[in-house]
Order: sequence, then C-alpha cells, then structure tokens
Amino acid sequence: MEHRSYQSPENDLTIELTESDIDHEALTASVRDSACGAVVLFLGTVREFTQGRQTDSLAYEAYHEMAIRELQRLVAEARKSWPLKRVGIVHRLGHLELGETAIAIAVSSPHRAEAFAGTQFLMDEIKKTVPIWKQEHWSDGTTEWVHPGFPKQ
Amino acid sequence: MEHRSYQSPENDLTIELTESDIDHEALTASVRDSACGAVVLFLGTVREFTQGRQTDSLAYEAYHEMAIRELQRLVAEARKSWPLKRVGIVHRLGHLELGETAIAIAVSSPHRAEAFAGTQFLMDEIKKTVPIWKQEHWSDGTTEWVHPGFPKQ
Amino acid sequence: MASTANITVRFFAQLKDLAGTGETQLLCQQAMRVAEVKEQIAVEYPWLRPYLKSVFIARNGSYCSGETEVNAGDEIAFIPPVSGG
Amino acid sequence: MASTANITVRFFAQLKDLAGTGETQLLCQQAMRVAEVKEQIAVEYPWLRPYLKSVFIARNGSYCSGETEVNAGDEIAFIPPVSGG
Repeated sequence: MEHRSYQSPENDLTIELTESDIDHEALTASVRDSACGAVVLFLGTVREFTQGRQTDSLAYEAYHEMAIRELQRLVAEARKSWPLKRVGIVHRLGHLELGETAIAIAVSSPHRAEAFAGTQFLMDEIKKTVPIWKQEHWSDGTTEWVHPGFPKQ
Repeated sequence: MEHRSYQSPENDLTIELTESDIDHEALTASVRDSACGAVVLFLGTVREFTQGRQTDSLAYEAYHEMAIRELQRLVAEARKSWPLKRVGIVHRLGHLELGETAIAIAVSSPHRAEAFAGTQFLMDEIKKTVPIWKQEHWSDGTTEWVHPGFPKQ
Repeated sequence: MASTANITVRFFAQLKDLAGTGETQLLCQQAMRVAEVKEQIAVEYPWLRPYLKSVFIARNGSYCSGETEVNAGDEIAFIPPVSGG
Repeated sequence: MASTANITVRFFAQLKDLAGTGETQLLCQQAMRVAEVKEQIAVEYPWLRPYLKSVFIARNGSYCSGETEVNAGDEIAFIPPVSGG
C-alpha cells in the first residue's frame, strides 16, 4: 500500500518521499528542458530559530500514500494556471539536522514568471493540504508536533 | 580594470561572470544558512524556440566591470525590501548551447515569500539594467544581437 | 466476511501520540458516514475530542466530508493540521 | 598631459559591430557634458544616429544623464538595450 515515489508515464513529474539526504542537484537536472528558458528550485531548510525558540533538530512523518496522491493533485492544479513543463518534488522524512533540506521543488517552464508562480503556488499549497507533519525538537529538550490550530498541550 | 568576480567582505554576496559552465550546485551550497528556512535558485537556460524562431546557440557579451557594479547595486536595492541573507549571482558569457545555463541566482532568506520575491526582483531588474547582451544564432544561419527597442536592421 | 466488515482508522503525529496507536479498527455499520466514524472515535478516545474539530478526514487517501459514506474495508485517516515543507 | 586630455568611448554588442570598433578616443573639451559626447559620436559615426536615442550612457561604469560633466580620462560607455539573463 505504501508508495514512496511516483513517476508520471509522460516523465514530466517525479515525486519522492525519502529518509535520505535530498539530492537537489539531480532533481534540478531532471527538470531541465531545451523547450524551457527558466528553472526554479526551492529548498525548504531547517531553520535554527522560530519566533525566538531555538531548534535542535526536526522529525517529519507522512501519510505516505496519500501525500503522494495529494502532491500529484496539486501539480495538476498548478498546471491549469501555468505551463509547467517538468516538475520534481522530494520531501524528506525522519530526522533532520539544522540546515538540512526538508523539501525540494524544481520546476521548468518556457518563461520565468510562470516558473516562479508555479513553484510558489506548489509550496504554499503543500503547507496547507499535504499530510506531512513536522515535530520540533527544541534546544531545551522538549519536543512538539506542529499542528497549526490545534489546542495548546 | 576588468573584474570578473566580486565577493563582499561580509561574505554574503558573490558575483561572477564566467565563460565556463555554471556550477549552480556550488552556488546553491554557498547561500545555505541555518538562520534561513528558504533557498531559491533561478536558472535562465537557453531555450530552443522564441516566438516561433529556432535558436541554434547564443553568445553573451558584457561590459564586465560595470555589470558587476550594477549587480551589486541591484542586490543592495533588493535588500531594502527583503531580508536576503546570502545572494549569489553567476552570469555566463561567450558561446552557449541549447539547454545550457545563462544565469544562476541563488538567494537564502528566513522565510520563503521573501526568497521568492527577492530572486524574482533581481532577475527582472537584471534584464532591464545590467550591461550584458545576448546574440541569437538562429538555426537559419543568421545572427542577431538582442536590443529591445532598437531600430530593426 | 467478518474480517472485511471492519474499517481501519489511522492516526498521525500528535494524534497518534495522544491515541497511543497509529491504527485501530471499527465495526462498519450499514449506511455509515464519516461523521459517525468521527463520533465513535470521540466516544472511544474522549480525550481526543478537543482536537477533532481541527482534524480533516480522508477516506482511502482522499479528503472527504462528514457526509461521505463509509464501506467495509475502507481506510479512514484522521489528518491533524499539516506542517510539511 | 595630452594623453590624459582624452576621453575613452566604448561601444558594445550591435553598436560595436556597427561602429566597427569597441573603443574610440575623443578630445575632452572644457566643461564638456555627456550629451555633447553623444553628439560628437553621432557626427563621427552618422549611421549610428538612429540607434543613439535608445542608448543609455554610463560614465566610469555608472549610468548617468546627458547633463553629467565629463572629465579627461573618463570612460564613457554607450549601452544599447540590454538582454542578459
């Protein structure tokens, strides 16, 4: 039942959930296309401070099969608005240290405005709907799942 | 008199003009920072078709010393609007084949909206003011400098 | 057929920690809807109730409404507010 | 001092091709302004005139206006519409 990666038959979309370091160089290379004048790569990286609190490390958990399906849906939705030629999305799961890459999104498009808009849309929507969760491991030794809108523990 | 690269004393800005392949992986690595949650990399790549005409290859020429100075000015201007932590810009010069990278811009910022906005601003402004010029080598064997607004030859 | 007369309920992240399990089974009743699954879980795990109003539900991997009908063999996932990326 | 009494004019891209050179020298006159440099070039290279209204001028590597004063030893660059990136 678990699908940790997806590749579209047309070879224009790859999605991966991985517990290994994200190879964003390979991801960027995979979306390049001579029909395109623009490639945008976004990396979400583990930041040390959030509203004054210090992070020691993070852990990510996913509902794998649904996350991949939801990412496919979001890319299809993005393509209704922008001509995204190739899209690659990798989300890291498990334990991450400061500075490491939690997510990488690479998009190619004929023109740059579309590549920027499409990448930003995907990133904004991923944070709203894709069933992946972050657990903060604060520097004070406490841990906390991040669930915006949940009652405070 | 020619300066083909610039590195800020604070180590938060690198600019390079090069006739070699752009190493965007190294550029991306150079802007990463654990104070940041976002890295955006933009690649401008050589597109095969422009308004129906087929490109065989491109050549870029720069007024080197001024281009580097103008890029510094644009980054300083961007930083008035967005807290860009580290910025790296590399522009390729000389002869480029289809699909190769003409420009790479990497930006890190605490939050993603700022990284996207800053990168897009830089790219938009570079196309307006930085003294670098592109020469199309069309597939029909003709060549043409691209000067928007110039009288047609 | 008793083994397929169940639905699987899945919990994630903090909800999994609070429930003490990532997965449980419910007996599927005739013409059962998602809202009733949610209510049964609230009865079985009353300490989850304050959280459940902020939880989305997915049926077999797709978001659904409380009115969605549930069938034997379905996987009903309780999706707490997401924080990927 | 005659050698420093000149200003250097630089051409790029199509302008360089049209001028047949990337660089030329002009004798610097007293209280000379950028607009006068431009006009002298238009006289010396009359076939460039149709292009010059779309050209920006930089003095020593910074964009400047026609009113900017030019001094001996300055580098005046004729910047045709740019197309980098």
